[in-house]
Amino acid sequence: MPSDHDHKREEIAEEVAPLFEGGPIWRRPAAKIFVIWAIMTAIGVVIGVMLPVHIFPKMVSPQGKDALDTVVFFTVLAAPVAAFVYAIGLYSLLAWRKMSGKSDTPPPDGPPHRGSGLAEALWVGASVVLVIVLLIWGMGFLASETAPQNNVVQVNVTGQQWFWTYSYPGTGVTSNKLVLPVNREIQFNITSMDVTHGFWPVELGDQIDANPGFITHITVEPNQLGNFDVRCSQLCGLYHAYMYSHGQVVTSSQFATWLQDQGASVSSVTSYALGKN
Amino acid sequence: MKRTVSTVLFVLLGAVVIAAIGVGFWSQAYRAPAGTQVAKSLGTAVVNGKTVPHVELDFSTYPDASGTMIGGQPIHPGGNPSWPAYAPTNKFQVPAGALVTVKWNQYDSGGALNNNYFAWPHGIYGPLVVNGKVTDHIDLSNVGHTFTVRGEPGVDSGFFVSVASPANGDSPTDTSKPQTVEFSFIAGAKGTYAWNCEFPCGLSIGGFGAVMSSYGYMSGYLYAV
Amino acid sequence: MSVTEHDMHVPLEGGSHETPQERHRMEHIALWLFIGGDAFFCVLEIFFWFYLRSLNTNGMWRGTNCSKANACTDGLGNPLTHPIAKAAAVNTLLIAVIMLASAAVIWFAEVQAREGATRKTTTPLIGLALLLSLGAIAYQIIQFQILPFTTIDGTYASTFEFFMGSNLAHFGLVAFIGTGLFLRSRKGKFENGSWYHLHLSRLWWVWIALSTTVLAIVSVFFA
Amino acid sequence: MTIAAPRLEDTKLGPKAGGLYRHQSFFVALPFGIFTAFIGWLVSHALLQNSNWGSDMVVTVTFVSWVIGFNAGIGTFNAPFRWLRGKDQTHDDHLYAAGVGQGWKRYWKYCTDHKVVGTQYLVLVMTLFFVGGTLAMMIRTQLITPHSQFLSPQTYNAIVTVHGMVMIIATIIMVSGPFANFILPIMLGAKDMAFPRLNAMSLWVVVSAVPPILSTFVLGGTDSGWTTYAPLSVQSPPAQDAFSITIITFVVSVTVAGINTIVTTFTMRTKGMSMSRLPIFVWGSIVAAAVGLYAMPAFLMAHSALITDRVVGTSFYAPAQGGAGWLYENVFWIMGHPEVYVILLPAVGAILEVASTFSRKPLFGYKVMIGGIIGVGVLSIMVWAHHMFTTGWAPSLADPFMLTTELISIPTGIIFLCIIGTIWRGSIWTKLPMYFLYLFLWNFIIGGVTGIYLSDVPADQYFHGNMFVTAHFHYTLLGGAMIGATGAVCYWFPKMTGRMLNERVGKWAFWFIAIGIQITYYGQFWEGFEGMPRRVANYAPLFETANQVSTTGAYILMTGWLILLYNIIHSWHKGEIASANPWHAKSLEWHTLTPVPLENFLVDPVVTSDPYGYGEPGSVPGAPAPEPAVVGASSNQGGSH
Repeated sequence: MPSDHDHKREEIAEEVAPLFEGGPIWRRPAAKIFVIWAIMTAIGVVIGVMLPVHIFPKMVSPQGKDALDTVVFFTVLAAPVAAFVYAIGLYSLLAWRKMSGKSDTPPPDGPPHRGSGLAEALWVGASVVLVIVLLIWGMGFLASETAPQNNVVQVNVTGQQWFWTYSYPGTGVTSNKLVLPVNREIQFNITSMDVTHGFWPVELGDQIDANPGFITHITVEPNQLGNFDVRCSQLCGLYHAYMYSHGQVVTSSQFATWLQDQGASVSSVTSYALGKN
Repeated sequence: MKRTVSTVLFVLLGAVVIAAIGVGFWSQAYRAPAGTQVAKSLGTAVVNGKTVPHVELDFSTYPDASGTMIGGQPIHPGGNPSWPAYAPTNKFQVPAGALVTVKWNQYDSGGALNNNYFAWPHGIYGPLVVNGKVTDHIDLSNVGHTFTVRGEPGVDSGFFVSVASPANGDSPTDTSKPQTVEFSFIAGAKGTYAWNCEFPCGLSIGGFGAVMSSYGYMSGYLYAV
Repeated sequence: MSVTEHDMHVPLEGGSHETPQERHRMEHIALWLFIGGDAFFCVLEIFFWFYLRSLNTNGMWRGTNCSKANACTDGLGNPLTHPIAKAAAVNTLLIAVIMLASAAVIWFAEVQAREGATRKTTTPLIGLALLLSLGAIAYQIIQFQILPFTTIDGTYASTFEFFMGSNLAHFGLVAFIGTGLFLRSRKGKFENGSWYHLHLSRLWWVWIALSTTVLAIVSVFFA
Repeated sequence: MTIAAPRLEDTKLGPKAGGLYRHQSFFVALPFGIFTAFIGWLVSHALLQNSNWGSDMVVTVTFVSWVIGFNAGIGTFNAPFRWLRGKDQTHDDHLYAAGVGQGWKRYWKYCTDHKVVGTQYLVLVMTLFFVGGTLAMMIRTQLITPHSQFLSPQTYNAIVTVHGMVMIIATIIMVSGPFANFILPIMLGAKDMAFPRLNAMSLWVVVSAVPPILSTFVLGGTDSGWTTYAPLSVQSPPAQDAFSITIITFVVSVTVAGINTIVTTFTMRTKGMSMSRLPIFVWGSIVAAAVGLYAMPAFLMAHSALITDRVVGTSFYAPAQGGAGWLYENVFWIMGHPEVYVILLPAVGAILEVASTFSRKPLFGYKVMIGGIIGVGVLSIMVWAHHMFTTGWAPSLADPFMLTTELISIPTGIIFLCIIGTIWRGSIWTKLPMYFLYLFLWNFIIGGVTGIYLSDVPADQYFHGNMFVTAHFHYTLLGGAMIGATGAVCYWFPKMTGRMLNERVGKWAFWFIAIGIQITYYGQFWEGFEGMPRRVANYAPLFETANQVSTTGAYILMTGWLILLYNIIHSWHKGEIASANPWHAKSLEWHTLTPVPLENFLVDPVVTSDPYGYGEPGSVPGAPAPEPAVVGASSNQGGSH
């Protein structure tokens, strides 16, 4: 029994060759597979570019935009890879299906290819390259998010079983509605009073768990006016489904007047707005 | 052909079995407290320029609600008849946008809130009257229960009502004279609003175990129709 | 991997398909896999200890808000000396010593059996090892009663008692095996070269003694 | 050489053969288990009810008594106590335990024949999937409209939790149970598993683990999902104790089964079956068993600490007394991610066997595939914290775990290379198993790609705890692993039952399942993009259409599975009689009789090449080696390479 490695050269040739013989270029198997692959890739890219934009809610912060861009980019990146596998699968059903499912005796044996070092090397190499691209993209966005600049507005978020309360330190205001000034760096300091909840301001595109006994932080800078919903993203018991609250990104002046309406003194609002406390 | 018939029959049989299990679960889930308290009409009222129906809801909270709820206790499997509960039922129905006046008789004992935010009334229209006196908030360390309803995103996310009630004496058996709480609020748009009590009178972590996390005792729905 | 060179239907000892050598090779691999799994369980117990200790949530590692930085106070300011359970420390180390001793005795019994000792020598040795392990179980149960703290006194107390509970469970398995070895040795099952089950049991026994010692050291010297 | 010796199965046994086993069966164990549980309840209720954590103690003691009672009744403890008393099995005892002379009753007994245990596992898996699937239908029916009041939030949470856990238990054992028990020993040329009694124990311990989780509905219902994150699970009603008992019992079974599979593969291969001639399914099973051995102690630790928190007041997960929820999350996911590869790898091994047999071509890149499987196994240990990107536990660890998570897509990618390499220029024989291979290909690509979205931390900050995650893991677990397992059922059904599945009904089931999966989980991707959280009983009207699409797909999927169930039940006793090698495959299990004799081979097979000899000279359709040679009295040298 000749061992696998002796006849590697001819095996590849024999394996790949028939793909390029057999009449004019467009009729050869490799061309047909390429066409199927191209069509599927196009469909994948179109889906990636068109679909998420319409289904995602209207994001009001760069992080939200990052999440959307990541989905679009990864779909477009994945389309050719998936299409490659699907094209070969589809082609194998179209061209290499020798016997319909009815017969009880199998078709004659296929060629005894046990593997080809080239294909394996190319495949793993491509996978490594793709992983590196994914990694750079992910780490890049992550790095851009985590560096808070100065005059950061602090908001303390308290989760408890089935209710979110937001307090604005220094102004004495505690509210069930999360009102945020636009174009300001906001740092949320989040904790919980009983079990683990998930503080998830959906349209801000960021979330973190509210853990009892600990304070966790996320920093978001909303850059568009608009409403957003806060939902609980960690199962927290009976009324987890109803643990939502409402948020709004407003202009700095509207933010100051809102704080005063909630009973904050003017001086505390001005020092708070400058990010002192 | 025979094969297709028996396949279809089997699938239907399977579907019937699954549906039967579904009915089993459904019967367990909402059997009690049965019924919905439809708010009593008190005519109409003028609220910031618009005439809206004026209705009244009255409910009470008992330390041991085994004998006081329509259709018996919320005998949700694992529930305990002697747990405190809102009576007569935990589901209320009010006309959308109506002015709702609530009369609440609070018999149960209580203690300190874990979040003082709930001591203050929120989202009410007009004064909060406790035992006949207008008060701006309930003593933080002596709260009985809270009635906290939250608006639903996409339906009426601005709607929010939260009112606490003072605890009633230290011994829960003193059911002679309740703490009375009276307030009004403007019902939100047509929809289903979930309410629950935010005073931790249960066991275990955060005091929200047992009665607090069993449906029907300290949690329910407010339907605006 | 040796081949079954016996005839298909000649029954073997215990009616299994394989020769004793193959049987014991299988049991040997299985035991090491099981000890590996149990070792990872022990590692996770130690992870619990050090993670909770470093976290010290609400200052409740040693209980009632005392941590390395501040002295232990009971919330009203008066100092609360929360001894690292001196008595508990001594008991824990003593239990570990007892188990190490029983492991040594069983190992000695195995050595004797390998050198062809008859049941007259192996049985009393195994009996002694069994007695020591039963003593360790009794001692552990007594320690549950005389512990100066209870499980709700913070995570140090909880993890300490979890170690004790885990030890108790493992000692139970050791005592079961010890009883079996004792009864089989009395029937001369380990004579003329068939000491293999004694060897496997000794491996498990030594592992349990080791894990008890490691947990004892962690719970006493790293409070 | 004509086989004159009488069949082992027909040997006449003495009247007292089997000892205690004679009086034990499922119909003795069930009442005995219930009786022991009642005694446990009686005693614990009397002594412990009014101590603090009383009700939890009572539930724990009751269900521990059930597990011990049932296992004592079925015969799990017979052998250990027989060993303790110094007695040994006679040959008759051994044959009785192997089910000789009991006919169909051996399927209800503690039978040590790996083929009986494999069939018992198959029936158990199908029952668990029916239970899990029914609960899935409850969930999807509740989610038809935003304010549906079909289930109360408490019942809904209980159903979500039990659906999750029953499906996880079923998927872990769906391939490693029936096929690693029935098929794997025959593939190796062995007579039985290394530890026949442990094999029966692993089956019956899982059976004893199921009632506690099903009783959670009457104990107040669990409300913290199958992941039972603490501290919420510490606060849950007493049902959580029964849930943890199920897990601790299930851990014992998986550990024992894993050890059994690994030892069988290393020590019981026939002459000539070297490690490089093992079918790829065997590699998938042993790597999955090894990863399971790593994962299960973590599951045991997480739930033992949870039970002591709930029953004796330790505070591992209670922040007020020094505990932390992160501790549970870490130990749970140290088990969690390896576990999903314990589910995936055996199914991948089975699908690769199907690929080779139905493309009539050798498996493409056998060695690289083994590297891929081992790579997945090793890397699965280093990825767990990608479940915790948004818990705030260790934000600085986001990058390293993003790296390991994306690295694991490389060995996982090799699965696709080997499948498309195998079907490349093969002569595709589209029988039922091959249909499921293509569906596996379609689904697992989508599962893999959506996994990449979740591995990217900025995207995960939007998607964590969102229905997108639900759709992703259903595509990998259901679309990938379970479709692979269904392919395995259709592939080995003739060998296990001696009957052929009906191809036409099978294809109807296939198309319902294929279309049902796509509609159900595209609906959930859509919900995920819109921002709907996971595990919610009601939702905002914004998500209504996506949920209705998903529920329609779920009903189609249910129909598909019911058609397949009908096909299996009907074909099992009325299907066309199957030949010993209906697929003309080349691995050893197809070279013994159907029904498989008690010790699998009448003559010890000698293997001279791996089971992928399609298209090579000397390859006779249906035989790996030219002829299974009779074993001469040869020296004791190991299997030649």
